[in-house]
Amino acid sequence: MSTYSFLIRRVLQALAVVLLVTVVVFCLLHALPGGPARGILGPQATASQIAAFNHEQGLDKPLPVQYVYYLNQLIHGDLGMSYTLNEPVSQLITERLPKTLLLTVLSAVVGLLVAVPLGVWQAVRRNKPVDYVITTLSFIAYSTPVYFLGLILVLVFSQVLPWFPAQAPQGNSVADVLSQPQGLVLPVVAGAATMVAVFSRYMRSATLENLTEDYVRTARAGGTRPRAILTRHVFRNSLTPVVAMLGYYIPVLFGGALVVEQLFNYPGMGLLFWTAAQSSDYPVLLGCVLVISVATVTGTLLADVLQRVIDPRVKAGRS
Amino acid sequence: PSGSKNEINYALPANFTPNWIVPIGTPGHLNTNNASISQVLWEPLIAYDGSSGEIGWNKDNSLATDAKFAADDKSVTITLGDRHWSDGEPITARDVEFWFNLVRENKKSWASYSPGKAPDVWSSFETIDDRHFTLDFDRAYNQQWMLANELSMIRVMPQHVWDKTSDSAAVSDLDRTPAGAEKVWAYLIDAGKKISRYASDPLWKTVSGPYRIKSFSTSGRVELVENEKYDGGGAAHVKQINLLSFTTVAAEENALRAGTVDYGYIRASDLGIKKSFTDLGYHVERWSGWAVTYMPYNFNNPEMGAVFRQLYARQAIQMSVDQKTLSKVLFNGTAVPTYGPVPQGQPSAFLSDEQKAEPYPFSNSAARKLLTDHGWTMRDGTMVCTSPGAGEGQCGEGVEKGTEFRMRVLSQSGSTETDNMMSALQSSFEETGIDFDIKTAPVNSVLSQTGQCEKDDPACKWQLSFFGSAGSWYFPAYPSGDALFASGGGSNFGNYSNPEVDRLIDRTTTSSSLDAMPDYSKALAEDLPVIWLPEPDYQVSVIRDGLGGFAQDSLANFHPAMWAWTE
Amino acid sequence: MSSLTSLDGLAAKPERAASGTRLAVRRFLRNRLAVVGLGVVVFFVLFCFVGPLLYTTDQTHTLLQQVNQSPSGAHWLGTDAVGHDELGRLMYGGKVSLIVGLSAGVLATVIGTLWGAAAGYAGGWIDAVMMRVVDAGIAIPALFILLVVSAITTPDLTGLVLILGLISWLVPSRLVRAETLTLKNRDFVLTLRAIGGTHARAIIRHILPNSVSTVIVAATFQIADAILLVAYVSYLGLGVQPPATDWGGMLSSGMTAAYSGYWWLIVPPGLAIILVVWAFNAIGDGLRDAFDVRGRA
Amino acid sequence: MSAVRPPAAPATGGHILDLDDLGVVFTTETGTVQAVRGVSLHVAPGETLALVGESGSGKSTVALAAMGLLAGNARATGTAVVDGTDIVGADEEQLSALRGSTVSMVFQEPATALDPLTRVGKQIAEVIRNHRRISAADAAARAVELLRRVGIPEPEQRARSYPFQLSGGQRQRVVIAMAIANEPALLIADEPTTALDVTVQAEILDLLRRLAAETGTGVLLVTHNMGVVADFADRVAVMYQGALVETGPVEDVLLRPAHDYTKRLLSAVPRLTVAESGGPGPSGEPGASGAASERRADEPGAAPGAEPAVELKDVSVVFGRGKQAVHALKGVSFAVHPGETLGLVGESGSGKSTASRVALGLITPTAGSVTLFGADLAATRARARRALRAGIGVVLQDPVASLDARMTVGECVAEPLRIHRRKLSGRERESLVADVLDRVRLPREVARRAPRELSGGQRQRVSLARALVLEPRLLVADEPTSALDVSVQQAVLEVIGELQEELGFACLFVSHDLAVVQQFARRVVVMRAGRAEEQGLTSATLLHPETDYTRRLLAAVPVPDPVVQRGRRAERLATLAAGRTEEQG
Ligand SMILES: Nc1ncnc2c1ncn2[C@@H]1O[C@H](COP(=O)(O)OP(=O)(O)OP(=O)(O)O)[C@@H](O)[C@H]1O
Ligand SMILES: Nc1ncnc2c1ncn2[C@@H]1O[C@H](COP(=O)(O)OP(=O)(O)OP(=O)(O)O)[C@@H](O)[C@H]1O
Ligand SMILES: [Mg+2]
Ligand SMILES: [Mg+2]
Repeated sequence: MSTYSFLIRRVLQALAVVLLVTVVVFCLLHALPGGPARGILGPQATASQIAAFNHEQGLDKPLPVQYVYYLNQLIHGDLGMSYTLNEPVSQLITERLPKTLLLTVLSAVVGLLVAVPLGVWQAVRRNKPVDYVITTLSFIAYSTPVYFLGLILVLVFSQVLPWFPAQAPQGNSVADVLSQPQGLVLPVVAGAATMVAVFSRYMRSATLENLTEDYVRTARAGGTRPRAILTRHVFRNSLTPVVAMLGYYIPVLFGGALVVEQLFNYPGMGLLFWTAAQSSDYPVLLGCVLVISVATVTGTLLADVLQRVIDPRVKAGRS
Repeated sequence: PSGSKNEINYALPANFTPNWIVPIGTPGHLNTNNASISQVLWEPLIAYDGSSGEIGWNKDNSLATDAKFAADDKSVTITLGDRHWSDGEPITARDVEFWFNLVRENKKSWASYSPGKAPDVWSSFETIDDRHFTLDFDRAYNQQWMLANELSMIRVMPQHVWDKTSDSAAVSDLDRTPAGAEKVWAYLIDAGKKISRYASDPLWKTVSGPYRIKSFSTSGRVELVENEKYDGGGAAHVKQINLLSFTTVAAEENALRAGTVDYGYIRASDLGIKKSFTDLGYHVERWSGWAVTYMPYNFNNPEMGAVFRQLYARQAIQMSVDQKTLSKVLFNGTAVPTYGPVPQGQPSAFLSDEQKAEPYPFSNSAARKLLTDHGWTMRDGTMVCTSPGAGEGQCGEGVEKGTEFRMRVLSQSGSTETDNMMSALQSSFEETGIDFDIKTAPVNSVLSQTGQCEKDDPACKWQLSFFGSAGSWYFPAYPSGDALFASGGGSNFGNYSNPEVDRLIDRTTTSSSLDAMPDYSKALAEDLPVIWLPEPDYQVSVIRDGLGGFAQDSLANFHPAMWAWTE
Repeated sequence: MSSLTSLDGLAAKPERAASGTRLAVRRFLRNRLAVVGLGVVVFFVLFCFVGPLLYTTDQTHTLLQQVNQSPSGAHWLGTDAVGHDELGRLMYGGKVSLIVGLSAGVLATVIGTLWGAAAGYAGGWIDAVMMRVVDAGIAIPALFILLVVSAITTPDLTGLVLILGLISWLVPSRLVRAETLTLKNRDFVLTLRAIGGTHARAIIRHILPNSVSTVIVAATFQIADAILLVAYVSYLGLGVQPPATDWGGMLSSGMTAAYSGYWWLIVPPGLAIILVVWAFNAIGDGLRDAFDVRGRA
Repeated sequence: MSAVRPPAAPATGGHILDLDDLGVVFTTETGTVQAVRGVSLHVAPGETLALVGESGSGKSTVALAAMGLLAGNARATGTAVVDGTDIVGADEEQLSALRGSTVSMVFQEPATALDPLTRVGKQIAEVIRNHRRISAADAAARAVELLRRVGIPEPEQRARSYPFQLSGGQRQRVVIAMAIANEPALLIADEPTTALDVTVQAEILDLLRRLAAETGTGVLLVTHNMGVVADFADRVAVMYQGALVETGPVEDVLLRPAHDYTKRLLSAVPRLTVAESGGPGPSGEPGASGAASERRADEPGAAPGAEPAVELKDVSVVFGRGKQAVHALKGVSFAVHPGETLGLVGESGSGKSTASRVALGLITPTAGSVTLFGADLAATRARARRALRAGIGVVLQDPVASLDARMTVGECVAEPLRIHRRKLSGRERESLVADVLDRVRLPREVARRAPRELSGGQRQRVSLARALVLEPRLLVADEPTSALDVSVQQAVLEVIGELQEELGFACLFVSHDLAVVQQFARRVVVMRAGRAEEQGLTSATLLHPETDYTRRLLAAVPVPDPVVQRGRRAERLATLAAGRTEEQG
């Protein structure tokens, strides 16, 4: 399959998935009892205000009509207005998404930079004390809830040892945030911890699998030194499954971002989503879900493309 | 820390983002923090608040200097002070009329509207001269109620800048026609939705308050700077106020510890480690609210409604609530036992002695006895109605034989204090023989599911509801309970209905008698329309030493102009 | 010719006959970390299910007279914010965490594995449709689904397990499908088909056992996730309702007392979660190695 | 052990490889396996030593021990000295310096021997740069040169290919190019040509020979093909049950074997009977091949009137579509009748395996029809098709891939019983499995081992056992003996023959070994580039081929007689040269 038609097909499938997501999410939202009006307007709102709200937001129309209307809006790039923040959802998201992206991308990059070599190292030292120690540490990292980890980080590295601020940089733009890199240290560490735990495991097992492959023996027979075998051959071969996993990890990263954002006072997408969820702010909720799902679908798509780059066999359709 | 004596960093409540400044608002934009910011920019006509420590008319921050009620309590004449907008124009009765016209024509979309209240209570607005006007009422009203709850809602807006329908349009007297008023309203509301333009839009540059906007970000940070043209009595002491928003209390506490906040708050449970904050140069102060906290009964619930309608049953339930211990232990002493509809955190003339005296003191055994005296028998730890009927010593009308005393609460999630209180209540109810199931959900979800309903509605499944982690109901200055407990009241979720109480409530707003409020307080403390619970403090403030000059307003407003560095 | 019959086996001196399972057990027992993990799990199972018989406490009534007490002879691990004995609570909450974690983890793994294997094996449009469903599922944030569910219903323990299981089977299904795609064209599967084996047999006897390491690793992560998720969902009101509790819930409520120095409210549940999750992962690792016939050279 | 020194061998001490009392023990779950015992042998520069012996006798183990590449569960004793360094005690650093430059190796299975993600040119260049300080560009140029040397067409382009883009033969040549990249003093080749068809095999052997001659490389060649030994080796060492039983110059060992086992081994070698090259077929009517062979197929003995067990009619198979489409089969027709064996021969990639898979219904043909036991496969429903298939035994080409690594050998063999004889008790099943293992000459103990723990030939016999356990009506065997030494091969073929007598099943026998086919199959189909080039009775077609293609195939088959083979080789090279000049002229 040529790269071109592959891309077209994948993008079409991705669109289908996003459409499916909107349908499911829309139906789920409207299955909620009570509707958002009372929640948004508070206990003091009167019945007529609630009716007016429902009318204004079109919530009194039949569900399919609402969906078609929503879809039509969506096609025109309009995500609606937030019930509570009286701003267009698209604007809210464009303001906050870059910050969250920065955080998640940094966490992911840092996480991978640590996880990948760690996994390889463990595979090489399989069943030696280092392997056991790192395995144990990564399990601990994995099993520590992010909020717990964040609290410990703040306690230790901000209160006891005043090395890093307990707050993420407070600027609004990415540039602002980047201008205070020391503030990013703790949030990024908290966000990267599970990433390290999970991906070092994947990398370890992929490397172990590859170490038993015949081509390793061939390379050894050619006098390639163990280190070079690892870096030149085993590493790349082990990376393919890890890359494939990366796409599916995006929602998890977003989930982590939510907690990290709360903990380190860094209002981003995760927090927006959480607040919207807490306050039944349907348009924001839908917008966030849409963005996250598009990000996930794009992530998997990118992972697929990346796999084709790394592994020429995938492109040729035999793996 | 702000470092400079010219600035103060104030922490807004966790997870709140300011999103409205316009003195008129549509539903959904109602929030005391928004209101506080708005009032610092555009002073109210009559600021009726607790900024001095007691609830009353704060004349320093009001545009009116006097309000004279007619002898028949059917009109009031108000005098404006000699004040000017920041652009130098005088503030006149025309500016008040502007607000009046807009609200009257658009009352349906006005957030604070409820039928029979403002602006319905005012039949006409008569300008006497630039600084005097008269408002006529549709009938006689209690002066204090009128002043504290209704007139205090009037805001004075710069008609000479705002009376238009687009940014570029010329200003005219559009508000004087209904159609014009609607258009101006729409224009202002629309402009109000553009948060990112708050700092730049020329509309918002003409202010009357001690501060003006320097910056306003959608992620929550607001910077206010002194309005140099301010000519009122409540001028700013500090040049710049920074309002900071926080994602969680924990994040805010971190900022406190890091010293980046001058005026913040901590969780009640952290009161035990007060010292760690005082060591950092803060003092800790409780900020109690003008509010009550309760769990409404759903009197129309098909399973338990009939039981709830029995006063003795409600009494048994109330007797099983140990408010004193709950307040002391679970809230670390930052909650006030409250036994009726009038807030008990502050002394007030509204509170009846009966309410104050705890009409149904905590006693599991008394509660149990009350139930067994009314035809209930304990079976496997749960009370069961064994003697149905409406007569003496029987369960009461509508309660069927074999009914088990089992109730279910839909309680708001996410608060440790609430979770603990529910656990404690469950334990205590069980002691009495009452089963108490707890189901939790986010507060919005709780509110959505706590609707007024008829017996057969599918939405009538809720029995008890709790949405009061931060207080269930914040009152305006005059704590009348019409929306809450009057038959058909907008927020009378459980359809409580008692003709006698209805009469008392009506009296609180219309009669000038000083007994009206205490009578109402006594009646509801005894009739138990809801389960009364301890009222938690609005917040436990942590204030930098040297910052003072103010009292914490129990109406939950903040007043930056009063803040001052004292040393 | 008969002299040729058993030529090449002479060099081999088998110790004793051993079945595949017995071998796997032996291999598992050789993995020290996994054995320790198994020990930890057994300990916690005993702790939570037998412990309450030996160390009896009242976990249904709050005792506001004795809240936040530090460890003492009467309360070995002190008391919590409503006066429950913390050690007893640890046992009580552990039951929920263990039951939910294990069942939800297993449920998710089973659903995911079957779905993924079926999709990968069927191929073509069936695969495409099944996988788009998974993609959509992955793309909808779990938080959202949990929120909606929490608003609609308050599940009991079984319901909770079902919900957690149903939102977390997606990634395992992806992994298993990828594995299936390569396995289904392997010669041993083709041979089976050529001699008339059923599809079910191909999946159950060949494809699944050969994906066992993927499945096991996924399963252990699922169990860990489920234990952590219970705590997370109690934020949404989806978790177990008082007086019941779970370790995650204990940890998150204890966390509010982090600065108050009530370490006994944080350390025990935190440690319990970490130990159990660690143990399940170690067991998973051991199992993977035990069943992995290939990677031993 | 005193080996007879070949006249060409230099004096003691000048050996490039010296094994002394080498022993190797494998530790497995089921106990230890003493795979190699007290093996002593040596290889002199420029000399080729062939290591032969029965499958599982430890040949590969010896080869790997000499490289220091034994599996992790192996323990070696004794010494293995390569160019003065004892491999047994050496550390990885020393070994790395040695491997690829002083000693290098060609592995048995080319499919997996190369890194799938690295271009082949780069992999060759890497070996060069491991040992020489030259620039990347120079190394790349040299890699292209090596590819040209091993006879890969368009080497500049091929160097940029990934392994999966090359055919098996090409991949094997890449491995050889890597092995000779630094002109090693010692080349160890473990069955370097098993996977290849005879023509490619001949070319590769020519290549290795030239290398030995030009650079004085000593070669240790592991093989089970006596023809290759005769063609190539100076001396021969024979292994049996982990020990050396005989060593000597190739003429002595092959023509005058001393040890019993060697004698048995040689007697088992299938010999290709060849008519005078270029002679006309017996029918004497070249060009009427199709009609002629079919007539012969209908002669007595072919169960006249019986319907064929499997029949392919005008079958075409296209893989992929568009530009990448591969026409693997083009209008192929043949039938296999009960009781007869049809041989399918042809060069690598000619479509043999594809044809057999079509016959099994594993590949749906793009055009044409397949009839299995009289039923059209395309028309039968799933359940009926499964029932039909109960009568089929299958041996697929790759013995590694066709066994599920997660099952024990016993479970693998028992699987068909579990599918089609569900009522059997565990004990009955076990005894059936034990019987069939006996039949393919495997010890019963292997039933408890994992496939990984067997030698290549042992695995292949496990596949065969699985195919036979159900007593099939049709046996489709794709290269069932390619990894077997001749003695076992003979035994196995006899078993199949006996069973066929007994059960009367039809057999589709795919092989690139013409001698085996000649001996074993009654009729033969010669495949070339997806077409059935010619078909007919084996006796006729292989003795008197009608096409040049078949003749060329036959000429490339080495015979296990060093003297005769030398003559054949000269002849073949001459005709090749002649052919080339003719083409050019
Ligand atoms: N990794 C291993 N673990 C255990 N036993 C092994 C291992 N590798 C080989 N063996 C055993 O060692 C013996 C020798 O194996 P080896 O591969 O050297 O045979 P071979 O002579 O090369 O056979 P073939 O001609 O079939 O390739 C066999 O019995 C085999 O079962
Ligand atoms: N799945 C496939 N996809 C694409 N091409 C294929 C596939 N299988 C086989 N081919 C191609 O079809 C042709 C015939 O292959 P086949 O395996 O039948 O050859 P063969 O005669 O068995 O060769 P060998 O002796 O090497 O086993 C080859 O060119 C091969 O590359
Ligand atoms: Mg071998
Ligand atoms: Mg083939």
